[in-house]
Amino acid sequence: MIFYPVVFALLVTMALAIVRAVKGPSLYDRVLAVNMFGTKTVLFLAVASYLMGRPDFLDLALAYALINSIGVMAVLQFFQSREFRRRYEHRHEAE
Amino acid sequence: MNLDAHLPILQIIVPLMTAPVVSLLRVPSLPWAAATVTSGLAFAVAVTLTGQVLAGGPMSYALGGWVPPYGIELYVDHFSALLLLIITGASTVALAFGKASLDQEVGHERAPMFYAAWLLVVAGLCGIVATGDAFNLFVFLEISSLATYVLIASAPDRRALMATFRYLILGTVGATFYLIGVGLIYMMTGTLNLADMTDRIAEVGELRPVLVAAGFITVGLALKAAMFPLHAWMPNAYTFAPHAATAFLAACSTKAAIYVLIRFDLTVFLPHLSDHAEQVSGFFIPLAVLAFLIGSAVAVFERNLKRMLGYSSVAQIGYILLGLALLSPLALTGAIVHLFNHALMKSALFMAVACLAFRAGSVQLPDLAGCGRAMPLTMGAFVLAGLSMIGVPLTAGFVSKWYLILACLEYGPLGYVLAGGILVSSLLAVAYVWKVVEAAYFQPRPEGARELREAPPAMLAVLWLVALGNVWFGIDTDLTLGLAEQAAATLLGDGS
Amino acid sequence: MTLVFGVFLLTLLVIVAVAIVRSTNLFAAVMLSGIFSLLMAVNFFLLDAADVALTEAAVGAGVATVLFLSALALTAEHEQVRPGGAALQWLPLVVAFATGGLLIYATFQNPVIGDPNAPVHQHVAPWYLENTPELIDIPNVVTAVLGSFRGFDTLGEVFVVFTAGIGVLSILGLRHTLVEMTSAEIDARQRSLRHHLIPRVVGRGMVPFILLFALYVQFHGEYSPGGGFQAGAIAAAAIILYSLLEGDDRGRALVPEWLLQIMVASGALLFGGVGVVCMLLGGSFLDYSVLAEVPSEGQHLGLLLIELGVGITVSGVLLTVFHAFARRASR
Amino acid sequence: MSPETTIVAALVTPLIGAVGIALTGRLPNLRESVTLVTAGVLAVLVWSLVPQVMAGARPELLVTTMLGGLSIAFEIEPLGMLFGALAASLWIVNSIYSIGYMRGNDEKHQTRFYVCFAIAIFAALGVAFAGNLLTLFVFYEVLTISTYPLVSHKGDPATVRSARVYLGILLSTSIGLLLPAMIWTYAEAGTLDFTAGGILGDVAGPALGVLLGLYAFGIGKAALMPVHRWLPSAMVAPTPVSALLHAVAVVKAGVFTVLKVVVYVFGLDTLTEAGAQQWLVWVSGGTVVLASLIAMTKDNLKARLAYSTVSQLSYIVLGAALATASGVIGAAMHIATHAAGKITLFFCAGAIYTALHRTEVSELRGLGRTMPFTFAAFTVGAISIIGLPPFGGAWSKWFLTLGALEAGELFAVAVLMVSSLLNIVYLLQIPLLAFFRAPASGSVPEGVQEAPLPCLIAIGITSLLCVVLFFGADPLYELTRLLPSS
Amino acid sequence: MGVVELISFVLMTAGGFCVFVGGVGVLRMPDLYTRMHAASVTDTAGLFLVATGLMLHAGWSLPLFKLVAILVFLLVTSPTAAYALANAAMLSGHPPAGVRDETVPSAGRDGETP
Amino acid sequence: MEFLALYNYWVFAVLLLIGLYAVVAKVNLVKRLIGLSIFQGAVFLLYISMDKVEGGTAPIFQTADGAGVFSNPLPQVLILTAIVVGIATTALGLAVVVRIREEYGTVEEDVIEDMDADS
Repeated sequence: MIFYPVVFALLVTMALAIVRAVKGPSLYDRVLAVNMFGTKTVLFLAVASYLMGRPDFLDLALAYALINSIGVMAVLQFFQSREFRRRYEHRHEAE
Repeated sequence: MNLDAHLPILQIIVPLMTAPVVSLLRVPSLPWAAATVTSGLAFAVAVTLTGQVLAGGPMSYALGGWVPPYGIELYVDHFSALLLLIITGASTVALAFGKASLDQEVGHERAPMFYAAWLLVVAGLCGIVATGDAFNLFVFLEISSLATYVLIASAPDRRALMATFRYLILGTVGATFYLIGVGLIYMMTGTLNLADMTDRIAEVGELRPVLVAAGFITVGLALKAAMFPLHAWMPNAYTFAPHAATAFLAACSTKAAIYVLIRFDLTVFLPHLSDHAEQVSGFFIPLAVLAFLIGSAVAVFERNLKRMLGYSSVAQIGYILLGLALLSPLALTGAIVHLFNHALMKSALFMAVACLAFRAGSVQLPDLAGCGRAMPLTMGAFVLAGLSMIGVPLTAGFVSKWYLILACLEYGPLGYVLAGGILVSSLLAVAYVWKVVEAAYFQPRPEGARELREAPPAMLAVLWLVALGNVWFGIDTDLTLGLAEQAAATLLGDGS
Repeated sequence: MTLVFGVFLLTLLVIVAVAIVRSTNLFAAVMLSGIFSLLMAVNFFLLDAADVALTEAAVGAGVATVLFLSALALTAEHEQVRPGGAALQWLPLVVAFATGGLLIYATFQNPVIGDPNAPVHQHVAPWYLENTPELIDIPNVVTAVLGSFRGFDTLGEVFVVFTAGIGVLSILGLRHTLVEMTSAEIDARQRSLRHHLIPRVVGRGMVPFILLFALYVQFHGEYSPGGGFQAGAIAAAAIILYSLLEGDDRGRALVPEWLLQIMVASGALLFGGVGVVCMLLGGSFLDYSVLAEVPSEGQHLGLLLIELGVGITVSGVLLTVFHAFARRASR
Repeated sequence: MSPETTIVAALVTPLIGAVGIALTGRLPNLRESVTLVTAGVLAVLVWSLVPQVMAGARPELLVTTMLGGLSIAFEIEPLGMLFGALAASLWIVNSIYSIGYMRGNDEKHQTRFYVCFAIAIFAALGVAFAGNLLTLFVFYEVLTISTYPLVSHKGDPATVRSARVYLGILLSTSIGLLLPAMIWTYAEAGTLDFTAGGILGDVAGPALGVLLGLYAFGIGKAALMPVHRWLPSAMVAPTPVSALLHAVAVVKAGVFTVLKVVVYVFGLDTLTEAGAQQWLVWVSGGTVVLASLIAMTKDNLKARLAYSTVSQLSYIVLGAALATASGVIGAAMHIATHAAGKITLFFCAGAIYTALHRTEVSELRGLGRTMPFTFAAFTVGAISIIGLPPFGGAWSKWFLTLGALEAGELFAVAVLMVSSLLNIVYLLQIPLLAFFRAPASGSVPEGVQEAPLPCLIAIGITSLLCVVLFFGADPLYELTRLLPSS
Repeated sequence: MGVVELISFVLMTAGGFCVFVGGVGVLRMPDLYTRMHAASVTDTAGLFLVATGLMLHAGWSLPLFKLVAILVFLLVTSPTAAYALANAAMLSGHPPAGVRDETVPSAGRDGETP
Repeated sequence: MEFLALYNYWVFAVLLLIGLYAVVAKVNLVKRLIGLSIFQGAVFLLYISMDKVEGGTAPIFQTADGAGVFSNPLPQVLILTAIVVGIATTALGLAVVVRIREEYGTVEEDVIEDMDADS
């Protein structure tokens, strides 16, 4: 029973993050929401593995904690290359 | 190690395991040589396997030593043996035929990947046919599909990319539908082994999930088989794929899906679902008729030779489905024989087109005007295979049509109409084959068109081998009909 | 209670799916589909499918997002909005609703979720649960089924991945479209995230841990969720992270392409090879029992080797694919 | 040589000839020699079989058996012998004529012409010797396809259009009607072999009528109205081809097939018992009269001859439809006699075109003195076709009338009478115009101006044949007499 | 319920509360940077509290180490991600709410108006 | 709670519907691939939903003899494979899309169709 409050809180927060991700308005808001959603997922997985009595499944939470960062880096790289492309296209249009 | 007992698995792993090796070969022409030899080896395995099946009945192979339904089982009977012959045979001849053509289109740089993908298509199709497990079938379906996309995308024309993409989307939707169907059946029966499924479905056959599953599997496979009206991906995929690859794919890629369709509908569903017979007939007969009428009609108006043949395939698939839908041994024999014969004629036709394209650089009919004089041997083979497609006696095409029409006449009043439909479609086939013949022989070369000469001897030799195969199997029908009759009898064994 | 959590999460899943389809910004759609995958993973976890959840998290949320973003960087970020284009299209809608409706119609005769008397739990599956301890002797039944009882499926799966790898290489790896760039731009481009100091330091620090974790997942897969596939994905993710931070060229220097291609092929060959060795030793294809004196030890050895093969091929292919996209971007 | 070997040799000879012609295409003289030699060899081979067949032998040759008892097989019975001998003999004559005509008109693609011709003869022989319906069908289609290049020889759009009509009607009727009829037959009888007395004994009357209809119209080459359209269309071909089409190979293959089907598939007794052929008498009779009437309206010489052919072919179908012994004998004889007559007429038309480039009947006024030989031969051919002695046509009409009387078909008798009258009007009109009308001023060339010598030789031979068929008709009668009794 | 359990319960509930607050903040705050602020601060706190609670629950065992690892990784990566995000947003010219800085070019270029 | 006992399957159907709609109706090629992955994801849910046993836990034994109630391992194995197939398809599809973009300069299907119609 001791896990229910935190589980509820996590679930609600996940929902809130999704609302933010859907609403935007900017791309960065979405990234923020995704990142936040990711950390909540890690926590939820961790708590849930105790809730279900299988603490050995913390592996999942660990795996995701590690992988989450890659997604964010990829996003960052994406922004950077997009900036680059814009500049490039801009220069070509100017010519 | 007793090789004979391992033949079913060898059939799959020979091409499958060679593919990674081929993908690493960097010496020009070596990938092609390796792929051709492997494919030939697979054909030899298929021939031996067929011999064994003919001699000793169906073969079963338990993978990992686990007894089905707990482990995966390979199951090769007459029907699958015939399909294995088609697949490995078509692959071998197309490879042996296509070196020059493929070098021209695919290039040396990409060759290792291309030939590896080719072998994967062979392995995937063999797997689909040989496996006795519903989910394993899905895995091989995906191997062959993905590899097919690679083959098509290797063509130089940019439209090949769009064709690949459409095929990829629709192919995946089809495969996923199949997966849903298998999931629902699994949910109701708890097994994935086809034979086991057949037994267990009897208890739950009337429940909705099973009925819906039957629908999903049928639609999914129909998509894969390019069955009218789900054929949209097919003409373009055939048109823009590398020519020799088209000769291979057209001969067997849709056949595997049809094989599975027949397997599922006749052995898994038919015996245990009441009304299934009526549903199959009611559903497939109109579609089959529309397929061969519309497919042939569109082909008549098509100026791109490859697309014309693509639509003709839509029509031919219609015949096969009709054979399935009539649900009689005679009709099924016709359908199964047509699987083989259609492979024979289409691969010859597409090879001839590949020869033309190799020299003329185009497959548009106006560009090919007058090619009959410059390339008499190529066009000769084309005409021979075209006659087979029309269904002229003494060619392979006649045998299957003969059976189909007899089955129609047997079917009752509606059958007469169906037989009429088949004849109309044959007439349309006359029209489009004739269009090519006329352009080739009776029209002058257009001004400024490329100078033509006969295709290289290596290509011609294989082309004529297959073209003459059309005559051979039109006359000596022991092998094809023998297998088909057995297969039809087994499939309908306890069904009708 | 888990049921309620499940219902809640599933509802979110539907909402996210609708949002993905409705969004005209493709970047947003990709971000949302990352969330979609995570929600999926959590649901799988709640439904007792730990291995699947791990895979979905590694693949769907990790690798797939990276791939989609790489592709987006090379294509276009926004869907074009046409006059009337945003409106629902009727024919596809009817098709989709017919399909969905049919399925919902079917569900009412489905066994209830969790019903222990459902046919799925009566046939075949109990056999695995009963016999795994004796025949394979490992705790993770999923791994046992995956590697041994249905090892042939897994072989097929490896070859699917292999096909995708050579396919992407064949489609993208050749015929580069060279873009003229000034040297400064190339520099700015190639250095990637290197001038972001904090991410770089943190990221570089994490790479070894991720790799370590990948090894753990690889070799501990018989005892806990995981196995070759997940390990391969995680290891690939580590290298991808390195490439993102240090630039694609350095990533390629770390794991050169010829090595990748050999990995791709050799993993698949290793798996198949084990099967063939089993045949040579007198068993059926993939019958690991013949690999050692004691059948269950043979099974252990076999599983270890094939999982290794899976891991090598998967990581090789994912990296190949990533590099194929990234190199396109850097030209 | 055993009969089997002879059959093989007879079938292969024209093919070898075709190859030889193709190889020697560069050297016209050699090429023509090859044609003539082949034709000669073939004629010898085929005629060598005649005595045996007349003696009652039925040489057989089984090439291969396919599915379900279907086979490719040959069997020579009197009717086939008659047709085969006819085709083989007339090929020689036609070749001689062709040489003159093609060179005289300086036609293009001569090699293709001779090759296709040889293949057409091969197909005609295949049809003649076929031992079952399937074999017959195969060669029937080969014949259609191999004659298409001949019909479309000229290659201009109008010609190609007409040639398409030719091909379209022949292929679509054969595949759309004949093939289903065959399949139906197979479904009922379980075989397609030609069997004395027929194989359809068990089929009910009305169905028999429908089946007969499928055959009658499916065999488009028999040109029964309304599927006769291809015949006038095919007139765009060079004249030797028209001669081949009308007299030797194509149309004869059609009526031959009808006759063969009636005798060996249905069986005369089966048909008469069921009365299923009654309607065919009316249709063919109607075609006879109607086609004659149309012929009268045609000014173009070849078109007139074409409709004449339509009409004459229906005599043969009529004879078959009467389903009496004399009717069948008459029909069979008419195949030969009409061949001789009609080939003469076409040769003449071609000769006129080669010499004077005239194609319309009205242009022939007063040309009798310019081309006396040609018009004399034309008169012979015309009278033979009308059916007056002392020419071959008299016998076939005699037996046809006899058959009509035997069958009690007064309608058929009336048709024969009326059509003979119409024949006189539209055929004899032409030599009359040529010989007895004053030429239109200035349009007649000075002196005698005949066609090239090979043409004249050919014309001479065929007109002679018309006479020979009257005085030496006994062998012909002996051969055809075997038919109804078989 | 033992003392450790109780403490664990309290910690986790507090963590849950932090997380929830963060969620509300992300939803309600006016612009990107304030949202980010809300998210990262509460995230870290919530994370810390929940993980500690779980650790207490776990006691000395393998899962404890896994929890530590999770905690450490998230503590490191989450701020990094926030930094990187803010950096990217700022560089590409995404303005904080209320700031109308003319030097920041093409404001709101990335913004989709909802 | 009874009515929720089939909720998973309904969600499966709805997701399938959404994915299928995106695949069929969308013109943007990347969007169609995203739709495709939703579509496939739905099927994963179908399989995984049926593996659950009330009161069971994931099929990884905690004791050597394998005592306890466990969910069904088989659908999980199947879906592991299916996920791999899905990502493979997606990767290949994206590669094709990137090439299409290079050749045509767009990834909107109707624009591409117009361009092909012209050529």
